Amino acid sequence: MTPDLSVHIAGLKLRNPILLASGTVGYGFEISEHVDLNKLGGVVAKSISLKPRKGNPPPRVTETPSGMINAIGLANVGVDEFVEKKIPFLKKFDCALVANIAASTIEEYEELARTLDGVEEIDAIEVNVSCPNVKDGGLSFGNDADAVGNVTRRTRKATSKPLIVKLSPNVPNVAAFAKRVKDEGGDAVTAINTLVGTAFNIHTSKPKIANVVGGLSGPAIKPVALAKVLEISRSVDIPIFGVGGIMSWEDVAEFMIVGASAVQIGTANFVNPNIGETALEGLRDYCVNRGLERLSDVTASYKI
Amino acid sequence: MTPDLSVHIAGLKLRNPILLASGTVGYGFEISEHVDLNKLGGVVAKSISLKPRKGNPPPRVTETPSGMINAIGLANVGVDEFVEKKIPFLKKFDCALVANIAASTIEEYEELARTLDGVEEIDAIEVNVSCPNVKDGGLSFGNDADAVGNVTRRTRKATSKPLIVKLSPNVPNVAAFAKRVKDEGGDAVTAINTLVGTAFNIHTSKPKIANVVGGLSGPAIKPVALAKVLEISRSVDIPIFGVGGIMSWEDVAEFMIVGASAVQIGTANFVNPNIGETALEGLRDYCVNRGLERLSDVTASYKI
Amino acid sequence: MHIVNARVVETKALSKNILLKKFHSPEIARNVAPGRFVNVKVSEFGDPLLRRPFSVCDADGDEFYLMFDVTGKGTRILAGKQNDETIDVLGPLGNGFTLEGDYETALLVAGGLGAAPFPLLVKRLAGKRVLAFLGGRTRAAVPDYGIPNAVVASEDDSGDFRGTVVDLLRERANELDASTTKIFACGPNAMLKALQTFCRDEGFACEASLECAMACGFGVCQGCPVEVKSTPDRYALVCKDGPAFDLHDVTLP
Amino acid sequence: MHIVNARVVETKALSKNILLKKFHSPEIARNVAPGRFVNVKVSEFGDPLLRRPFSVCDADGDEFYLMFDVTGKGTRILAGKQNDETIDVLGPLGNGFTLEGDYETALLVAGGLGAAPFPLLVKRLAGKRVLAFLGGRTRAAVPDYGIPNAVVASEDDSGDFRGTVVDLLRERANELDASTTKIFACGPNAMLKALQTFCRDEGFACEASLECAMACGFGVCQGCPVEVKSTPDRYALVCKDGPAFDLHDVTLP
Ligand SMILES: Cc1cc2nc3c(=O)[nH]c(=O)nc-3n(C[C@H](O)[C@H](O)[C@H](O)COP(=O)(O)OP(=O)(O)OC[C@H]3O[C@@H](n4cnc5c(N)ncnc54)[C@H](O)[C@@H]3O)c2cc1C
Ligand SMILES: Cc1cc2nc3c(=O)[nH]c(=O)nc-3n(C[C@H](O)[C@H](O)[C@H](O)COP(=O)(O)OP(=O)(O)OC[C@H]3O[C@@H](n4cnc5c(N)ncnc54)[C@H](O)[C@@H]3O)c2cc1C
Ligand SMILES: Cc1cc2nc3c(=O)[nH]c(=O)nc-3n(C[C@H](O)[C@H](O)[C@H](O)COP(=O)(O)O)c2cc1C
Ligand SMILES: Cc1cc2nc3c(=O)[nH]c(=O)nc-3n(C[C@H](O)[C@H](O)[C@H](O)COP(=O)(O)O)c2cc1C
Ligand code: FES
Ligand code: FES
Repeated sequence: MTPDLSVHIAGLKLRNPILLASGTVGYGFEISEHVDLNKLGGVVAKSISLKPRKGNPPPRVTETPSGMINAIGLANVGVDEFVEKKIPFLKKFDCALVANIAASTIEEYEELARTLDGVEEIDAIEVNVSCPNVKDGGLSFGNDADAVGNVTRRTRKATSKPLIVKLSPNVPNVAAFAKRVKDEGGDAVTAINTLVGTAFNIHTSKPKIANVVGGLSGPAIKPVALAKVLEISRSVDIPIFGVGGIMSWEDVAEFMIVGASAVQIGTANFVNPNIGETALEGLRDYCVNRGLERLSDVTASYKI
Repeated sequence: MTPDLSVHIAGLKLRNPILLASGTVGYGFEISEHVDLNKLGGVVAKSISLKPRKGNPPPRVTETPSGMINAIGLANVGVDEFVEKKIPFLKKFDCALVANIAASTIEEYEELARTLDGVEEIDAIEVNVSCPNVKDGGLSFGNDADAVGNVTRRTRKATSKPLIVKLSPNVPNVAAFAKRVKDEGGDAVTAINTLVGTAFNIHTSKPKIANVVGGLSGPAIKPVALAKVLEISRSVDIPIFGVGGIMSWEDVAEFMIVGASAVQIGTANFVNPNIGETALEGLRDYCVNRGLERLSDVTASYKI
Repeated sequence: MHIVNARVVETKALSKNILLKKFHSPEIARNVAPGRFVNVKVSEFGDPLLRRPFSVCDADGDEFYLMFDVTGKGTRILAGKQNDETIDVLGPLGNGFTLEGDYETALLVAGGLGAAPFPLLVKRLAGKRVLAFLGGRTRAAVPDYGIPNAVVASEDDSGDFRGTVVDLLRERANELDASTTKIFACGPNAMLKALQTFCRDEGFACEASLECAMACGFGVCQGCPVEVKSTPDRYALVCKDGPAFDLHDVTLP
Repeated sequence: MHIVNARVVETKALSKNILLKKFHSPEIARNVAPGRFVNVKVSEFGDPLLRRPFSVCDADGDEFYLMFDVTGKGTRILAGKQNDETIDVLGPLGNGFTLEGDYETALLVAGGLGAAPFPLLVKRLAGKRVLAFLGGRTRAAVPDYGIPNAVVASEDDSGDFRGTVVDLLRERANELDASTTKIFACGPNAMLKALQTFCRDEGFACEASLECAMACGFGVCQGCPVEVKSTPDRYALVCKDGPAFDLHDVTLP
């Protein structure tokens, strides 16, 4: 018997729990050469702002032990070009299309949500309150529970699409943030965005990232991401997209065990552009070996 | 010309900026087989509590990508045995001896500081407000700026020895904590303790650490530690012991560049028990190659 | 205790997944005792980070042997080390088996790779009568290198006995004299637990080498506790106080 | 663009620290063009994590070559790959040099390992007159594999000229006709900046292959921006829009 890999999360029915994370697959074009998006649960597009953003100057990325730091600075084409030029390509694929929005004021978040609410091809909206690389917003929102509550309430009113809030890990009490999201009508949370990190060149004494600090991602942060997902799962009744350092199907299973209903793969796409697809095979075998009819039964199956 | 590696920090004059971090070299005995403690700046002893603590049940450690999680649970011999049995061995070495104290109430911290204040061989006291593995204290203190302020004030009154407060990285605003330490009379801060993390066995669905969550250390966390040290260095005028993922002399230099006056080496001792000593050679060459007479000039030499 | 660059001298496949590797290092080979172990730095990079502990399987002049099966990233890297490559080894570590004592028969009991420390033990037990009962899934998973006349218990029909090694022990218990026999054991905790019950019921002395997750391997991290009945208020450390313990004294997790 | 397991066929040391490695992969060898690159997965573990970008140096039937110097952990691992081992390679990537055009002379200018993409370029420039000026610290640091009659500028006396490669260019400028010459360049940014000034002053057309930190190498991470004068409101991506760019159009960091 082939196990059922499908999952329900935030009102979405996904073919399987694997999505590709925002900012790591652009608008789907280049990655679709390597991975059959029709086989995946979904794609989260790069964060979109109201106006196009040029992003930070180079260098924007640097490698660290089992991780990388990025400070792209939310370079993106802006919501208009996104809707006009990027959606038409993405809509060809039969997987969930999640738009991700970023802004520096609550009004902008609201306007973005309202604009995208009218775009049929978009299946859900993920609100990025937690990007550490934008000086005029992002992080300050993400680390303030009231601000996250407000953003959730206002975007909730602006769209009837499933609403997902992507949380910052740089706080000691992520569950309190998830609680606010739930209370304000959010349908799910994504945990986690990147950790604040930096690296310096010891010969020049200069930062390896022009923005000085950036976001740490990759397998290095997996233990932190798992702890945050577990913390939310144990105390708040809200579906979770688990993200952070997933490199293999085993990592997907680990995130589901600690409470994720679905997962997002980020940095791994750079290393193994077809990871989203190849991980599915492992998950199928995993179900068979554990005698599971439905992969979704793994969610929050932790034995503590 | 041989460069001067000595540093002044928190009223201590150290032969060089390399200390071994609390909890990673026990009470100095076993590690002294591998590294000549007389060559180092200092040793920070395992966290000591008023009463002996048995610590957490096994498993207590697990490996993660470029890191490890531990939940030792502050297993220690208690302050009395520490003073009677451990100090006599440690005092033989001609390097700074830093005692590290942990407790679950402010009164206990105070009593520990007072007791150790009377022990001549101890050169400084490091207050661990940030161990994530003790349920009845530790973390709650470490993530609450008022509590950290109170602990600093009260221990400050209890000892005239140099007072160092070891900060939790699991907060979005570590500089605010460093500021409180300074305002309450602390002589230096140590940044960082471990990040909260977890790992699960996907076949048994059980945590790989009996305590469920533990502290993530090792090279994986270096970018986070560097960012925290830099954050403190840029906004608070207090000396910093930099810790987190140091594996080589290059890492020592990187921590100094972002603002550390001295560093502590933790997890690396498990992998290269003589790292503390071998790193010194690299630092000496580094000074020569950069034309530096004093290694201490590297501290906060970042060019941003 | 030394940190050495041990040179790979030879690699032999004992079965599909089990390797025996010979290393040159006088410091380790000459100082080791049965049941002691080494901690091997498998990678020069951050991942995998920690050293990997292995019992010293055998020693001969300036050379020592490790026997291991390839189960994860560390053992995969170790398996790939070619002759003349060197590898950073810390050891010998821990307290091995206590060979002294007035027992007449040494009964070696292992599950799977638990047999790894036995070849050296057999050599050093000269003068005693040595019996060995080894257990595993199937005969090929039970290395009997260096262990003469081993009786193999397996879950299938490939062994000399079908069942666990402790089942085998129970079956042969009447042939053994508990008062003059000492059991030396090594294997998974499940096996050791069954063995503990057996030894208690039948009155056998038993020393067992324990395995558990370790970070340092030499007593500084406190990562390897084991509950010991004789010191209930503190844990013993597997790496420093063991890995060999009186099986009657430990509470296995 | 393909993800292939390329098999190592041969390794040659061009100098103490510079290696030329030949790989078997029809997908890459047959689809590559001068200036395009591959992104190599050097490790199966988390550290080092990212792929390493290398220009395809040469191609021949089903085989392609990489030329690199051992500077860090990735190149160290790559250097250690033995014949018949395979390695995961993504490519060919990016936009290479534009060979078409009515220039008569192709002038190749490189600093150090910047010469890596030139052997294939030389082959594909058949019909043009090809000159090559290569610069480096010392002659041994300047690989001239596959580049006939290269003139070498070095900081010491080992080369044909003492000074930088752009100094050399300036000295020979009067022998060159800017209106019929196209410069193809590759090297460190400092060299490219000097070259930019030279080309602007002397009116040379120039296409340069840029290097910068990359995470993905195929356009999804936005990690490799370069300021381009013709599109001031957005950065170009070195990996996707380049690595070859009109040198007059880019603002080097
Ligand atoms: C004292 C001692 C002696 C040992 N002697 C032998 C021996 O002679 N032959 C042999 O094949 N194995 C032996 N083991 C087990 C051996 O250490 C593990 O098989 C090995 O660490 C697996 O590493 P890996 O990277 O291949 O596996 P991974 O699963 O990738 O390892 C991940 C982490 O888990 C730890 N780990 C994994 N399995 C075990 C285990 N069974 N016990 C303890 N830690 C583990 C690793 O050390 C590492 O930190 C011994 C263990 C101990 C503690
Ligand atoms: C398009 C392109 C083509 C290249 N072609 C060649 C070539 O043909 N031959 C050659 O020797 N080198 C080439 N390089 C540089 C080569 O990528 C680096 O030398 C290599 O990545 C160093 O890796 P490492 O692990 O040995 O060094 P480390 O210093 O350990 O690398 C650490 C990180 O920095 C990055 N990095 C280090 N040096 C460079 C660099 N010079 N440029 C970009 N990123 C760097 C690495 O990719 C890695 O992410 C090219 C770079 C690019 C972008
Ligand atoms: C290069 C890069 C760019 C990113 N851009 C975004 C972004 O635009 N919006 C967002 O919400 N997250 C962004 N992220 C965060 C990822 O979506 C993900 O949350 C994080 O990288 C952790 O997952 P990983 O370890 O699998 O990469 C970015 C991450 C990387 C590495
Ligand atoms: C096994 C282990 C035990 C530790 N115990 C303590 C402790 O008792 N008190 C303390 O303040 N920090 C303790 N730490 C934290 C370290 O001192 C250090 O802050 C942390 O590990 C980060 O540094 P590293 O990455 O170099 O290990 C411990 C760390 C480890 C790995
Ligand atoms: S493994 Fe570190 S104390 Fe035993
Ligand atoms: S390296 Fe990722 S877009 Fe260029």
